[in-house]
Amino acid sequence: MNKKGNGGVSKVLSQFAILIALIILLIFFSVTTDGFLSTTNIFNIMRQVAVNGIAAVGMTMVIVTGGIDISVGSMMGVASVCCATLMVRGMHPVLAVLLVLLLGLAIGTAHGCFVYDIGLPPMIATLATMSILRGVTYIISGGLPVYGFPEGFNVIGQGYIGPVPVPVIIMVICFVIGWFILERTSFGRYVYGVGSNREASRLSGVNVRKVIYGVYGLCGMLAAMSGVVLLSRVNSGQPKAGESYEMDIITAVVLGGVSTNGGEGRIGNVIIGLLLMGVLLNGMVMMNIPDYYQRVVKGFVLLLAISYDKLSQKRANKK
Amino acid sequence: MNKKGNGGVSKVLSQFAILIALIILLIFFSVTTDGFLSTTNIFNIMRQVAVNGIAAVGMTMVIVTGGIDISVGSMMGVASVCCATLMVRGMHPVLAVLLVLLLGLAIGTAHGCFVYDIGLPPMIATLATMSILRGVTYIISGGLPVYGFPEGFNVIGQGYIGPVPVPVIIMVICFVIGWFILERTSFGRYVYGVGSNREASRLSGVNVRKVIYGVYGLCGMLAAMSGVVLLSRVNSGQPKAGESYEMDIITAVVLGGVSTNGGEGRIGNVIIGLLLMGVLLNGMVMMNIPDYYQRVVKGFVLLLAISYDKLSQKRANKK
Amino acid sequence: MAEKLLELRHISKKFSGVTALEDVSIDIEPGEVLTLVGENGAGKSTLIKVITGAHHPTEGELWFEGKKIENNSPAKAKELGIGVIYQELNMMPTLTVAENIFYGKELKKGIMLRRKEMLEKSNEIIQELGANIDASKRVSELSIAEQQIVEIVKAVSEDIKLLIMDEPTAPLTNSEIEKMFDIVERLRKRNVAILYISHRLEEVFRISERTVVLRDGKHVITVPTRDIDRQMLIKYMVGRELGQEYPARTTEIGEVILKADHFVNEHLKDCSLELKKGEILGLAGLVGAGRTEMARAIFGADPLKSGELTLHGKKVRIKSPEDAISHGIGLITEDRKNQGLLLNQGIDYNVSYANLKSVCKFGVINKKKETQVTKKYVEAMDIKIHSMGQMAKTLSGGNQQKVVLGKWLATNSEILIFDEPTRGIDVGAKSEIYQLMRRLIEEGKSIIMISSEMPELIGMSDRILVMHDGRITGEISDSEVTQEKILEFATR
Amino acid sequence: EDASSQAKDTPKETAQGEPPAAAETPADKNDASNGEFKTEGLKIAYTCQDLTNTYFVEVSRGVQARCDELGIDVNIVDGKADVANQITAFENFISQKLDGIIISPIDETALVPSVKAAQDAGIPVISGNQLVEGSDAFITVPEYEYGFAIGEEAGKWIKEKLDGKAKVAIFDYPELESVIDRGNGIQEGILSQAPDADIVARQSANNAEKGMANMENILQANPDVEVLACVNDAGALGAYEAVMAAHKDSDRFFIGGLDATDEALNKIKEGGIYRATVDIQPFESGKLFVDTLIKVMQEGPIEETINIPMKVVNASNISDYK
Ligand SMILES: Nc1ncnc2c1ncn2[C@@H]1O[C@H](COP(=O)(O)OP(=O)(O)OP(=O)(O)O)[C@@H](O)[C@H]1O
Ligand SMILES: Nc1ncnc2c1ncn2[C@@H]1O[C@H](COP(=O)(O)OP(=O)(O)OP(=O)(O)O)[C@@H](O)[C@H]1O
Ligand SMILES: [Mg+2]
Ligand SMILES: [Mg+2]
Repeated sequence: MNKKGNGGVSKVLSQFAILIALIILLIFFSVTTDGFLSTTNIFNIMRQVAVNGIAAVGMTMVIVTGGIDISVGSMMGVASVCCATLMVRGMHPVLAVLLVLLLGLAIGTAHGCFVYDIGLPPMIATLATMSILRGVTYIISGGLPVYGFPEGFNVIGQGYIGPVPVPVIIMVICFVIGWFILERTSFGRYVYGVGSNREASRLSGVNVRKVIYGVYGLCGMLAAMSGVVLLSRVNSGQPKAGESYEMDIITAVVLGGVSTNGGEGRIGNVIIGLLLMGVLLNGMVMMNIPDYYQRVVKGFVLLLAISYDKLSQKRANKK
Repeated sequence: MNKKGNGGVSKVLSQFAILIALIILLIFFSVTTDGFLSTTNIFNIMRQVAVNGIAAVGMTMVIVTGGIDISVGSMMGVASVCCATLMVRGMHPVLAVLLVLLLGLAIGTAHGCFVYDIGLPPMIATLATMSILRGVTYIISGGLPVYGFPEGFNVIGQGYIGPVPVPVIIMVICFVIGWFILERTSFGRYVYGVGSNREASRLSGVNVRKVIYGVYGLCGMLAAMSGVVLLSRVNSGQPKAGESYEMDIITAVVLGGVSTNGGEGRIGNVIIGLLLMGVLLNGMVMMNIPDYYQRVVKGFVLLLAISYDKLSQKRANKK
Repeated sequence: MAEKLLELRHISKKFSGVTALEDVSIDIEPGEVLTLVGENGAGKSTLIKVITGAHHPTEGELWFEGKKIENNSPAKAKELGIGVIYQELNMMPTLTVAENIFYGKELKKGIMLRRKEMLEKSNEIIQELGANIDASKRVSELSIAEQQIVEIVKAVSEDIKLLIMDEPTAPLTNSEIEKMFDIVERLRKRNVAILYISHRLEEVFRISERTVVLRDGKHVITVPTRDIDRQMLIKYMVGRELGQEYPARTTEIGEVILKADHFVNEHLKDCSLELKKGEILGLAGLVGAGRTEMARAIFGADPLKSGELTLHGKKVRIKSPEDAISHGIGLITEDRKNQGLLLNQGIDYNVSYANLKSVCKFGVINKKKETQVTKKYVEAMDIKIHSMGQMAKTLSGGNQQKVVLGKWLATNSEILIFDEPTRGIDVGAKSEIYQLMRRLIEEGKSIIMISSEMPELIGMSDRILVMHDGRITGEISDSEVTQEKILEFATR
Repeated sequence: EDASSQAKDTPKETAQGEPPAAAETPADKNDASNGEFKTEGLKIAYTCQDLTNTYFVEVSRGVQARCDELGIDVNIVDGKADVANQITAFENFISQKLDGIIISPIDETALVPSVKAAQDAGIPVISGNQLVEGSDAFITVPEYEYGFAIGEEAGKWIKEKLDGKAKVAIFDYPELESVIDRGNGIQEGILSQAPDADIVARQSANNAEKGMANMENILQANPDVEVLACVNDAGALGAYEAVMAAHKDSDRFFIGGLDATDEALNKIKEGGIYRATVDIQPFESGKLFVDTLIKVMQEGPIEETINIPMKVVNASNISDYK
């Protein structure tokens, strides 16, 4: 509803605003904080961003169809604890990871069913599974961390290829695949189309069910993947893993210019949104800003970044 | 977009489904659990529901305009700690409460400004203030609970009038006022109109800004009110007060049939949504279901209740 | 007789109790143009949607090229070679024109989209059809008329055997309509059958071989078009004879009550106009001439860069629709779905919406009064509804338009601006609206009427201003007006 | 006095691997209950702070285990770190007419009226971990001392291995009131042994992910940090992974946590940079809670604070743990 027509000019500006915010932050922290602008710290930030980044790819697709998936945080938890438990019980890591990805796909597909076939509001459907999945995570783990994994599993979260951390590579691969799907395949086209006008898509002969199942399935699978990376990163299956991560992920996606109304947004910009959040947190910890103030600063930066974006769009539209 | 056509028949059914779910739960718990269906326990449930209920009135209005307010939980926290601090510093409770309500109104109005004048997506704007307000709450309180209030302040949260707990009375009054505003005043009509079609409302001479400012302002004020009730109930200003309550509140509102697309939903049904959640939690604790399982059950009941609702609507439409 | 391309056998369709179609049987031959006419709510669009699989019939069968269609769906119909332009625009607003045109039938290499090729091809087709739209633009940036053209392009770019067009000309002006008829002619030569729906009866006589009339969901008659005339057709449609189409004026025109001087904004380049009391002032022009913009500027819906408005000899500043309404100005917008109606609210909510103050006391609504007011206008305009609380979106297009009119009549505005008031409305309703406009004039109100239908503009207006490219290029008085003259100014 | 000193001894001795001691106190109670007090069929409840916290998971298990032994029906309710939940729980307990309540309060003052209401309804209430004024008994880990213990351990390390000088990071968790003292204890503990230590970062972390991300960032700002003390093992373990991944582990590095979770004990056993934690025997504490409640039911309120003993676990005594 009420989509405002934004022309080409403002679209360019829109990417620009968040980028400018990012650059300002980068400059600010490099001036105020020693060691901020080192290669290791840059990779550091990217590594910290990777877990959310992987899930953000799936979330972007879901939001482009006009939906939302609140359950990704719980999905990460379930994936983390399941994968940990399977490995501790002696399953080969590769097999365990594959199984967990399948689990994510299955749960995501179930979301697709709720949203498309039953017609539930995505927010509420995934809120329900959020609660269920977190409960299941606690039940499986008994509320205690699961640990003791085979040698080498920690490569996924902690390893390096050359100077580049493995999670960063995984994230980049996910983004490239996500970009390819959204921009270069007909499935991606339908993702935008369904988000833009679902009824028109149906009437154009597009199998809307397949699109909805697809995006939620992918989102579930990517969230599971990001749970696995998280698991390997902390090397212990935490029942709390991923709790409330969904908010950060959604924030990054929306900061990246993806409209929650659906049909709009480019996945490339989501990376900028992610980095903005990552840089902010990293910089504030490096500056040793107390946690309480970090929250305040985070909120204001978020507000400023999107306000600037919107205001510059308005100005562009007036021209 | 893509609003599915629901005729008058299905609307009646829709209220019905949640009501049936509530009745089933009531019967189930009264059979399985001793003391569940006692007057004290019924008031017990209502009292437990009251805090969320008060905020739900404001949330309903916001959602009817097609918006959302994620910050209510933090608003409750800030109101709670501010009111506590003011009283501890010697301010008269009545004055402190009034000041805090004004604060809620002011912050809510700021949300209106973000959403209407700057044009931010409501979810993101209120997410930002959520973070800011929580940070401020911690800063004010130093992370410590604030306590030691004048005699009598605890009446708001703990008192009774006859057999009825005061918070229940406050909630009922809020609902009656909310109902009156939405159903009987021109402002309420505009709330529905703006949620239905913002542009058409503007072109019909509706001052859309006033409506948006109004609903967010009211929502902020009611959240502050519910923070005060929580404070008095707990008798100590908790910096964590209200954390993640927004999800329960939104769930109750949506369970009550209010569409997140805006323009639809009746406030009367929100009470049923609230009671459903309240009864479920109370019953499960009384049945001694472990917390981990409670999450799972809660998710499933939520899923079943709205699915049944949607499926029966579909059936009705097919006729 | 040639083999039938499509046959509908005993189709019925019910919506939660409401019967939209009852036992309708029609057929189409290859290369034939069949028109479908009927009043608003007769079931035309529903019939179309049954054919394309968007709705499933409650009863009945569809046969295509001698085979029964099983499990019909939009995708299936497309496969069979049925192209369709729905009454309501079905565009993906956030996608580009090219993306829309190839939506659901993308050109691919492996799994990769051939994006350049699709863009080039789109531009080619658009140019071939004589339109001037950049295929890389987002659809949300196009005007409604341009979007409609894209719809047509989208439909004909496919390899189709049957093209269904549900009121394709409603948002178009004459020149585009001509272009569209060229397209129809070309398709017919390729032996494509066309099922055509329109409320503009002259079009029916112009292009069709046979005509089907529906009334209240029932099939009335199928006749060769040359065997009937306009009067007969109307009689079949509405079940009675209509009187004088454009009622004559009975009152005098008074002095100037509204004066807009030198309006300038994004789309308007120095426009001035005067409206006299008791007058119907027509605004003519081609698509994009700026008529809607002028109306919106007067109404305060869009900001002005400069310009002055005088009401009753007094300068006023109107900054918002709210101001305009309080000064007694009303605007019936051209886009009823997006700008006029609260689709998921009841009839009563819609009718009282712009004028709640009159049924309120201290901001509290007097429900009884509201119901009375609504009833008054529902009856006055003969809006077909089941109940006051029925949601506006379940009404047929024509009845929706009447609800919007009702809303503005309820405001009792002195000056009413009608932007395409008869778009998508059947002949019966049209004549009712004309009578209504006359009645308003007789009550001393003044009207600015924007229309792309020349005959009605000429028939109703006392004076016509012609716009082109954001300027007023000419004024024609009632006595000397002709279509040619308007067109001359409109292209100047 | 007796009860408290007994309670003090019990877990400690178990920690040192002498099983009989663990059974000592309960055995006393059992005798009593066999004589005149029947525990079977009793209905009690335990409401803890947060069941997503390993410590309370263990305490709850201890409570559950002891109740199972004694045939008591126990309702364990998660406070989810929000005191309103505990107040709600009390309302429900009272309408259920339970026989006794154990509470590990999220906030002391907030629960005073609830405890009073329960007592007015004839239900005894005892406090674990933090005291609610007016409870019938109080069993606690003194938070400040708890933090001080690991701080002191870290300080000793600095004094002995790092010549009294080091850059130090502290992870606290000021979001939870009770843990604020613990964080302060850590800091004072370090400074008490190593007054020249330079505390370069104090950040909030109570879980592995947060601990890891924080440590990564701190190592960027201060690559020469060598000591970390954290309010719990979960956060410290996350930091451990970060340090290992950054290859900063050395003979000089010290990480210390609190709670003695299995995972932490394993790390200490491995002999790496995870050097110490402090054991407060959550599982045994849970049992102690139940036993104390039963004692209160029989004999009335216990005035004296019962301290849960704590013991620093490091390389020197890790072999005592299985
Ligand atoms: N989804 C729906 N639910 C309920 N009733 C419907 C629905 N769609 C159409 N109708 C009803 O079916 C009848 C036929 O509507 P339809 O849109 O086919 O009319 P039409 O002939 O196309 O009219 P118009 O000329 O105004 O476009 C109307 O009474 C309408 O109210
Ligand atoms: N949504 C839109 N976005 C951008 N430009 C638009 C939009 N709608 C219209 N325009 C442009 O505004 C100008 C004036 O359009 P306007 O709608 O006022 O013309 P009109 O004479 O009323 O024509 P119509 O017959 O389409 O109503 C045109 O150049 C048109 O292309
Ligand atoms: Mg139609
Ligand atoms: Mg126009």
